[in-house]
Amino acid sequence: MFANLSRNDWLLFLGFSLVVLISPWTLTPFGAGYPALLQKFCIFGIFALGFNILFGLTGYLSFGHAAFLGVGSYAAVWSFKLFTMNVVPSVIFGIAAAGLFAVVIGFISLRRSGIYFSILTLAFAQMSYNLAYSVLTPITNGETGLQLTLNDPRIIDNAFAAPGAGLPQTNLFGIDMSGYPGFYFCAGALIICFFLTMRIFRSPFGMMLRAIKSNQNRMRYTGFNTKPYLLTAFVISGMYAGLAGSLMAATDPLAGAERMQWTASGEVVLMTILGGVGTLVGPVLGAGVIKYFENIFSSFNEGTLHATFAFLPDGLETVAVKLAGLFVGDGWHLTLGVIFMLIVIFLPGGIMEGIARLAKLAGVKRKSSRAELSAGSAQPAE
Amino acid sequence: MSTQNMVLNVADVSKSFGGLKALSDVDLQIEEGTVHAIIGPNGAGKSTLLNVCIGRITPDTGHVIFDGEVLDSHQPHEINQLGVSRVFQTPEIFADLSLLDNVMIPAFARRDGAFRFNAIQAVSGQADIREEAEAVLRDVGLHEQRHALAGSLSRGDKRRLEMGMCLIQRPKLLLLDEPTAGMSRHDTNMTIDLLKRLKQRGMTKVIIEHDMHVVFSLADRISVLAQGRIIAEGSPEEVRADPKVKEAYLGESEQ
Amino acid sequence: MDAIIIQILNGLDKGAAYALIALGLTLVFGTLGVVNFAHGALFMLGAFCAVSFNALLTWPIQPPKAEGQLFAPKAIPFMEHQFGELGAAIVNWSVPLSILIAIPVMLAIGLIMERGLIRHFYKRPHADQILVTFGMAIVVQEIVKKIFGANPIPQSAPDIFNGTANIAAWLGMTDAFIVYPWWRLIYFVFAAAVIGAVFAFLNFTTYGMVVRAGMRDRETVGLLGIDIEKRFTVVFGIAAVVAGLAGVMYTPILPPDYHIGMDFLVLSFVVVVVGGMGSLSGAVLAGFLLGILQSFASMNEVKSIFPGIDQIIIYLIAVIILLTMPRGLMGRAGVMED
Amino acid sequence: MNFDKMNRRGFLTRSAALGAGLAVPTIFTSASRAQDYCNMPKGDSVVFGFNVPQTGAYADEGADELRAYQLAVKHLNGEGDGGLLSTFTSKALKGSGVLGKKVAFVTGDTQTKSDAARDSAKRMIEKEGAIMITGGSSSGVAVAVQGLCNEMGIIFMAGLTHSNDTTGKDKKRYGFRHFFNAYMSGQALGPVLAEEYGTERRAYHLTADYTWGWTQEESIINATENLGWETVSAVRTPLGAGDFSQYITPVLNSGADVLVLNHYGKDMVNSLTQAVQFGLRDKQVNGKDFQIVVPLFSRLMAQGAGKNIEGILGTTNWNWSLQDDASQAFVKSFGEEYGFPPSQAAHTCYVQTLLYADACERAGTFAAPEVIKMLEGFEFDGMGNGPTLYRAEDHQCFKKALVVRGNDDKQSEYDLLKIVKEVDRETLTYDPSIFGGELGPNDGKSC
Repeated sequence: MFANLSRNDWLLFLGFSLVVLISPWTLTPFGAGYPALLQKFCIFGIFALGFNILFGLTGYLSFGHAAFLGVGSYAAVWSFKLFTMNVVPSVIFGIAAAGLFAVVIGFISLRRSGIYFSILTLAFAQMSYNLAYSVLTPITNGETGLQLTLNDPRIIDNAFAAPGAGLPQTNLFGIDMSGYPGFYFCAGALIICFFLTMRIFRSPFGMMLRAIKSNQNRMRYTGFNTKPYLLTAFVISGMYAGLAGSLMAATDPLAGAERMQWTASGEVVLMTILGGVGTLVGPVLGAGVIKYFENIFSSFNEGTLHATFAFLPDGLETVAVKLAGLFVGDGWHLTLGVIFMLIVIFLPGGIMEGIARLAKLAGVKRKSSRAELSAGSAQPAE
Repeated sequence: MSTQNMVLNVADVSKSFGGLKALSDVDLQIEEGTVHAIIGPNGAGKSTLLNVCIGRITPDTGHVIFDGEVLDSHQPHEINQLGVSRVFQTPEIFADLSLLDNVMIPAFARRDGAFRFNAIQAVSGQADIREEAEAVLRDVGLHEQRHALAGSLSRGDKRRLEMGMCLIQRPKLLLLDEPTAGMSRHDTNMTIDLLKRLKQRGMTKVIIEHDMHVVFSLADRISVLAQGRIIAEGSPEEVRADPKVKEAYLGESEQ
Repeated sequence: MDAIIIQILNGLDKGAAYALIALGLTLVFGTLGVVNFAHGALFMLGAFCAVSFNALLTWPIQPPKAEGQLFAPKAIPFMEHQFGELGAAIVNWSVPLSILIAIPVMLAIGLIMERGLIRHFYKRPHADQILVTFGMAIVVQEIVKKIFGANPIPQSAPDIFNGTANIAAWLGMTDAFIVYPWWRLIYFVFAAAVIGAVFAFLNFTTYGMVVRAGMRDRETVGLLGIDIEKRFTVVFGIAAVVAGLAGVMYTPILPPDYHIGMDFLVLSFVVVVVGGMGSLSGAVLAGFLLGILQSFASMNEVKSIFPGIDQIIIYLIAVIILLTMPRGLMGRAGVMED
Repeated sequence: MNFDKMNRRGFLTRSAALGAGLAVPTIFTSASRAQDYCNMPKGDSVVFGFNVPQTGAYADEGADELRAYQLAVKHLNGEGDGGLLSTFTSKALKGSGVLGKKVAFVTGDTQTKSDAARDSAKRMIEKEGAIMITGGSSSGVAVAVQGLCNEMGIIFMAGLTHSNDTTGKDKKRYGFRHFFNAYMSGQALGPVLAEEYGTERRAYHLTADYTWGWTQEESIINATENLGWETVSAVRTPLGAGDFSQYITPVLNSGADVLVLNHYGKDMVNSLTQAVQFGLRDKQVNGKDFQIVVPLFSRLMAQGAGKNIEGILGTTNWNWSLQDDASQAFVKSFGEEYGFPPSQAAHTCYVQTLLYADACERAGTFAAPEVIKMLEGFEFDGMGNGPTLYRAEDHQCFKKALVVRGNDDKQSEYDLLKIVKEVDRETLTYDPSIFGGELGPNDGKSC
């Protein structure tokens, strides 16, 4: 399993792991060095990595991937409620539930391709969301979201120890999963997922998926049954989403229906395109950028802006605060919109293309990044 | 002819599109190890015939029997796995992938079958398949460019690449739909050489071609299709002498 | 029985609204091959044409604040202040009148959008088109939010259209009670007229016929020496106007806010795809179909059998249609299938 | 504009200003454990976290909440005219900050989504060292954030949340609500409905299909059926349906003579507008004029519904037209600061901030367990709602509520609601056990 990776891939993998593991220190100057956001970086990184296995490799654009994330979350929280606060079973349940759900939806949706496939996945996700919000409230707790309560059975935990007074914490064999330990758990999962994704990208299976994206007809006349390939990719990427969902529950034991809404599915599409479709690292970068903006830009308020521009003369300061105020705080959506437009207009290959261009400018010809890019193929599919 | 060495047997196949009868009661036997050319004017139904053979189109009536197996309800990939490969009129290749990948992919189909979830190994570790692919690329004269993207090739090169993709599968039956159309004279001659070399390896081929130079330098047998019917069949000499053929086809094309 | 007739009526009305929104989307997709996620934003801009026009007409003339009063007293609308009764009447008719403003404004917005942005994305993958138009939709939306706030801004229909029409009387049913709001009937007629006009334009004018030919085969038409690009620009402008007008006329039904376009976006895509990508008549048909089925699914009798069916009916129908008809109701093969 | 630079500078300056020593990750060193309690303020300032919807449907309400918070911080720090500090019966606060520390604040965007709200609350707690979180404009978000704060040992002072669950089945030791709830709306509104519309009415409910909608539907049905009303039907509508016409048409022939809209926000604006369009208010059924009731009102929503809301009955927690000294003082200082009157959301958020600060001052510490003790069972007045009790059993405030009517004779742009009745606290008080739930232990937590 560990054989056959090229030296460049090992370097990429080790570099990636290192960057993830030291991110609490490196991201602190940017205001992102706190556990909740770092956890989100990892979780959405996993979500986007998985989405990219489907979209980046096969070109099938699912517009309902958030449904799997939601199912993973619900399954994980139910595991906390019914069995144990240990995160390992909950993660397993989350992945399994999302995987099963993906088998069903994938089997039906993959009967169509192109935009018809997209709309089918969208329809299933929206149905899941609407039902979770209303009729399925006994399972999902509707708008409030599924939460832990004091009188949950938790049969495994309660078999070994008397329940404490308050709500228990999620844990990994005794280590609390909030704060930095939670981040390192997610980071571990992200690194494993990255490794698996890299294996898939470099494997014959990944090659077949790329070939399907390039010319599905040729694949059929070349003797491949493309349906199981597509379904496998769909289910794998659904399981990644399920893992991401269960990690969300592990670090913060709540599952809300809005995780399944179309906007959430749209978000992962945007993360992937922003980072670079079909590239290995791109989707993780895209996820990071979007989550960073959501959390950091929205937190700016007039007070912080005034502090920021305090060095300017009074009149200028007011103007600067007014201008910047358009883009931060409640205007962070505007910034996001502008960034989407700029990236698509000037960097169609996403952030990874930007990096590649910079590398070229600097005259650095790193083989790995070139291989990375060509593997991704510069053209995102429809 | 005995039925044992009959690779492909097209029996009474008819196909209509709307009111248009593309094939009517076509009977065609392809003998093992031969090069069988199908010629005929535009719109005679040649491509439809090939489409029926690879399962792209289901015939209205009649059957296609390949290697003793009736293909009626077979999916295209199943037919290919039985040993039928096709070169299309407009090249069907993986434009976003390298030439090497283009040729390795069909090799995987031959080795691993229609589906195998092989995410454990790395492509780079498959030395045998890679070597074979490089050999095929040398065969079709594209080894130099093996790392280029297939989409960047000239039309003639794309067609040769597609031929390589079919060859690596070592099919029992290779269908070629106008393999030299739009090629320069030089490319055409290279292609003829390639096909001649293949002939020595004993692969059965069905070839649709307009270029009579190509047809007569390669074919063992020729069938002439006009308006969805086979109007003549025989050795090149017999066909060349057939007055019906002259009337329907050769006459106009040899002007 | 009464209930069913009302729901059919209601479904037609809803369907007209869906069809009108989907029409513009399909027009752009069919001609330019562009998946326009900013279409909802165009609808929203149309609605805000009505809002701005009304705001201009009712520009407050502030009576002086009395001593010791904390907040200014109720302002008098500009038109009323200046022109008395007539002014008040114009204010009253501001929604239909703003159509006159919306047509040139939306046309201009459409042309600028096509020339400035969309044009550069014809050859780009659909994913890029989606991202860039989505980004633009967000930007437009946020700008509107900055100007008008996030709260819905109510617009009223002219007074004579308030209240309901007695449909039962029209149908000669004496003991039935079937009423329907006047403004919704007008919306239905308006939508039908706009849809009819677009079809007539495409089918009966030479200009339109060239565009339609171009939808099928752009290159050939281009070879004939016709500047098809220019016509497509015009078509985009028309699509923007159609979306905008749909928005203007919808304001008395749904008080518009900056987010109203996004709320319609997903729905209109479902309508377009169910109709079949690139088919104008399919979009209209799907609009009516989904509108009527949605109305029926919301009936208490239906909901008591299938709880929650009204929440998912649109998507459920979409799934069923796409699984039984590979390209929607009237889609052509090969459009956006790869 | 160089975001990177700006961003970085912003953080450097801010963390310097706050003196919060959280810049270095505290993974294994467990610096937080060394503290007595979570986010114990160091230096001379204490940080409050204001978590309000800045994007999405409730953005305007959120903006108003934020204004109120900023005003509250000013008053706590001794700037401005002091607002309600002068009328508040507890005189612990002196306008010199809280416990001698200047109040600073950080803000977050809930987007009216549970996940996003918890994310931003976590950010404020973990990174920016907020000692208390407050805000919100929906019950789902309030319950979600309250749960989070309870886990982290941070006090949550709920903003606008009206569901019975917030201080009922989902109540938490660390969560406190000043706003009234659906049960109180029912109790307050019932008698007025009987008085105005009689006791023989047939009601048809349209209910937003989520938890808040259901609790309100239940509360109003209970209250009206006790009066002798009959409930014809209660129909659930999808959240954010936009066009409610298919739900309104069945009302026409149902034989009902009252329509109760258990909707809030945009849904309320839309369903009310459309119900009026369908001629419901001009209708006569069973020999009576058809009526529409909207149990939960807010001035901002009334603005969105325009003329349609005129004459319609509902309830609110507070309205700026109240004439008592406290309300007048608040309206004056808010109005002078911003040029328009505060909404009920702004009022409840302002009051919550003061109540929290006051409890800290009286406790003599920011340690949550002590502050909770001070808030539980706290009896006060002078905040605009008359004598008020923070009940210990469920952390719900008991005070008077207002029955209001959409105003058809506006004196100003903001004069949208007319007070029909001020319902006293005794009428609204209920047994805490009817909604179940458990507060959980009052144990100190160290983040």
